[in-house]
Amino acid sequence: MTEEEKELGGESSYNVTVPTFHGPLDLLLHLIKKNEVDVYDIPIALITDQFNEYLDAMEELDLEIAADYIYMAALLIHIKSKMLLPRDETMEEVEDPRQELVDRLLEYQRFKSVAESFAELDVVRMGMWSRKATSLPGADGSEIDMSEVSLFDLIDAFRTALNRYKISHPQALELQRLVHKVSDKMAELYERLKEKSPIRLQWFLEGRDRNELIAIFLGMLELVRLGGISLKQADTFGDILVAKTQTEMDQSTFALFDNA
Amino acid sequence: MESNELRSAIEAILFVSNDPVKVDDLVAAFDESPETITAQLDAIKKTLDANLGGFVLEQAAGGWRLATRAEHDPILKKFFAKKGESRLSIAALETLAIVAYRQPITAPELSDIRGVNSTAVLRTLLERRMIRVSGRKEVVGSPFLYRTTREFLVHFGLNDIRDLPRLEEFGDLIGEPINEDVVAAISDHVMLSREDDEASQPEILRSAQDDVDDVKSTRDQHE
Amino acid sequence: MESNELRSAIEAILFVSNDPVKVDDLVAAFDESPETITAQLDAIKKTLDANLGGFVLEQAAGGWRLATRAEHDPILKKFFAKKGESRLSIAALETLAIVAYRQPITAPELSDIRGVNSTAVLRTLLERRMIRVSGRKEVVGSPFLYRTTREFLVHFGLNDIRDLPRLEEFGDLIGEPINEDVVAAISDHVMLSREDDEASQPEILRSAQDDVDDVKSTRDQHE
Repeated sequence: MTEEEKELGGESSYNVTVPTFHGPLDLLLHLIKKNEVDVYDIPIALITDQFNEYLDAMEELDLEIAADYIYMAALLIHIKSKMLLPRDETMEEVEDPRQELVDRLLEYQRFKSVAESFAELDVVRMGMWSRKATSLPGADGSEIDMSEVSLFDLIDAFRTALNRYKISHPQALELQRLVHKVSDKMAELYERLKEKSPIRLQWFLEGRDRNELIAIFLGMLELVRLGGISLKQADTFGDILVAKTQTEMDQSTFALFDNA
Repeated sequence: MESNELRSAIEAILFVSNDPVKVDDLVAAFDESPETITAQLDAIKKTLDANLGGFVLEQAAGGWRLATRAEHDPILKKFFAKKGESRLSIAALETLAIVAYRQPITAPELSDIRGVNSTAVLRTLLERRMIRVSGRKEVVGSPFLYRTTREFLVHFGLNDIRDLPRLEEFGDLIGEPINEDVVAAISDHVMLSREDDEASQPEILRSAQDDVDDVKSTRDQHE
Repeated sequence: MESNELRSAIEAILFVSNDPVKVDDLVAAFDESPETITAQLDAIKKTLDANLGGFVLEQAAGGWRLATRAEHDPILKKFFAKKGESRLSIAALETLAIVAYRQPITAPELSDIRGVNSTAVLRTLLERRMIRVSGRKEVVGSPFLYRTTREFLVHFGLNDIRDLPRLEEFGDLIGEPINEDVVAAISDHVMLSREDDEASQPEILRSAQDDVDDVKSTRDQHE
């Protein structure tokens, strides 16, 4: 699915009757507009109810409700409850609990307007063709203007190189995999921690070759995921400490991770 | 250099160049004043506009470039049997609008403004070369910072990112339609042909209407 | 189709196309007779010839194409040679990417990963000051070791080489996670950059110093 289809919950399928909003703010704007209420004085109870009705409708249709909507629903209920609290009349200028949401809505509304004008331009400008890229006089093959080369291009190039290497070196990959088994490294680290815990990661890694380090690294991640060990780093560039947790590991399961 | 010669040499450069050609670069290549160069560019533009020929000269991304007119899009698509790139989605346009005004901006900041996770949309925009990674922000997690590209300026016919109308000029009150002047200001250098006007306008209106209808039908179902 | 319209549509096609445009293809696209199409092409050619503008319409390889005139070759070479200094080939970019992620690296190691001899590309990158020599590897032949420069970091908006996108971040940016096996096979400290922090810190400081030295020695040579 494309990014848009995902966001719209699969708009390309037929007979879709659920309106497609581009997020909870979009839905809120719609409800405000539909009810013809003042954005600076949102009837929060009404809007909250309608917002939840929409989520219910989605649920009935078995559509996945994005976490962003649920978060907004919670926020609305929070604001609603704050509105119900008795106001302290002695204090002047009490901040309206809705203020932050209103600001966000207005900001989002502006960007939506910009997007609409972009949409019009997009249609028209897409129809204006430039000449197909030619190799320029004095250049060999396709070139990229350095000022436009970004990290995206750099890692894309790196990926291309890796993929080509993969295709031309199938055996090398096979060998690498055999030399250092993740399971062995998991077992080794775990045994070490049984003797002494915590240990400095740097100390455990010392003297290993690069490929072994990678196997250790992967094994370590698995152990963390399984809850058998924990990693701690006190400050940003400080030592990383590896410790055994209370959870006892069944070492016979380590072999499962070799073909991951 | 003699005026006619200068003019045809500039035309040759414009014709060959893949990117918008900067006045400064022409000034350096010909050793002429910026005024002389700009006058020639203006003259070329006027002639092309008057001829209603196959292409026009326009200013974009701080330079000048030749491009076909929008009305020839259908025949070009037919001839080159190309579907053309798909239009940017609403989500992508929203995201692009935010990056354009708030750059450099991180994905979390962006998702916060939109109220939805925007990672996938950012990737689409990166692929379309509308935005680029310009570094990392020095906060916890060092998220990437995004900026719009030159390609973005060219695509939307902007000469400079500062040419964007001030954000405050966009409809403040909810429900109020976008200020027509602002739209006009942005689309100023866009050559809208009659046919295009008629073709694209209703589409936008229609899709807005669809949305409203969609909502109605859901609410009907629900109630 | 009206004659003027037909003519400008043909111009648009000629403008966009890199390859010679065949009369037959135009006949098919416009549903006009070969005579009509040829007459239009002749008319376009005559006008361009009379104008002595930046380009002409010529017959080549069984079709028609717009091309610059030979007399403009020198100025085009001059203009784009200058621009060429700021351009990178795809091969150079790929090499730069490998150096960035696998530094320090030797030319033989690099050629091995890329599957092609990379000496020439390395030279280009040295000239562009994107990479530098940081010493020799203690193996047979003592080949030079290459590293990225501070200019490289500045260009990509990075403060430190460790700010390069990590492998797990590739998915967010290019939508395709990297196969770990491959990385295991070729990679040094990409995955280990975190743990390498301590080790690489002084190294990076040292490399900054090298950079300064490099600049000095280059300036000396120039003067």
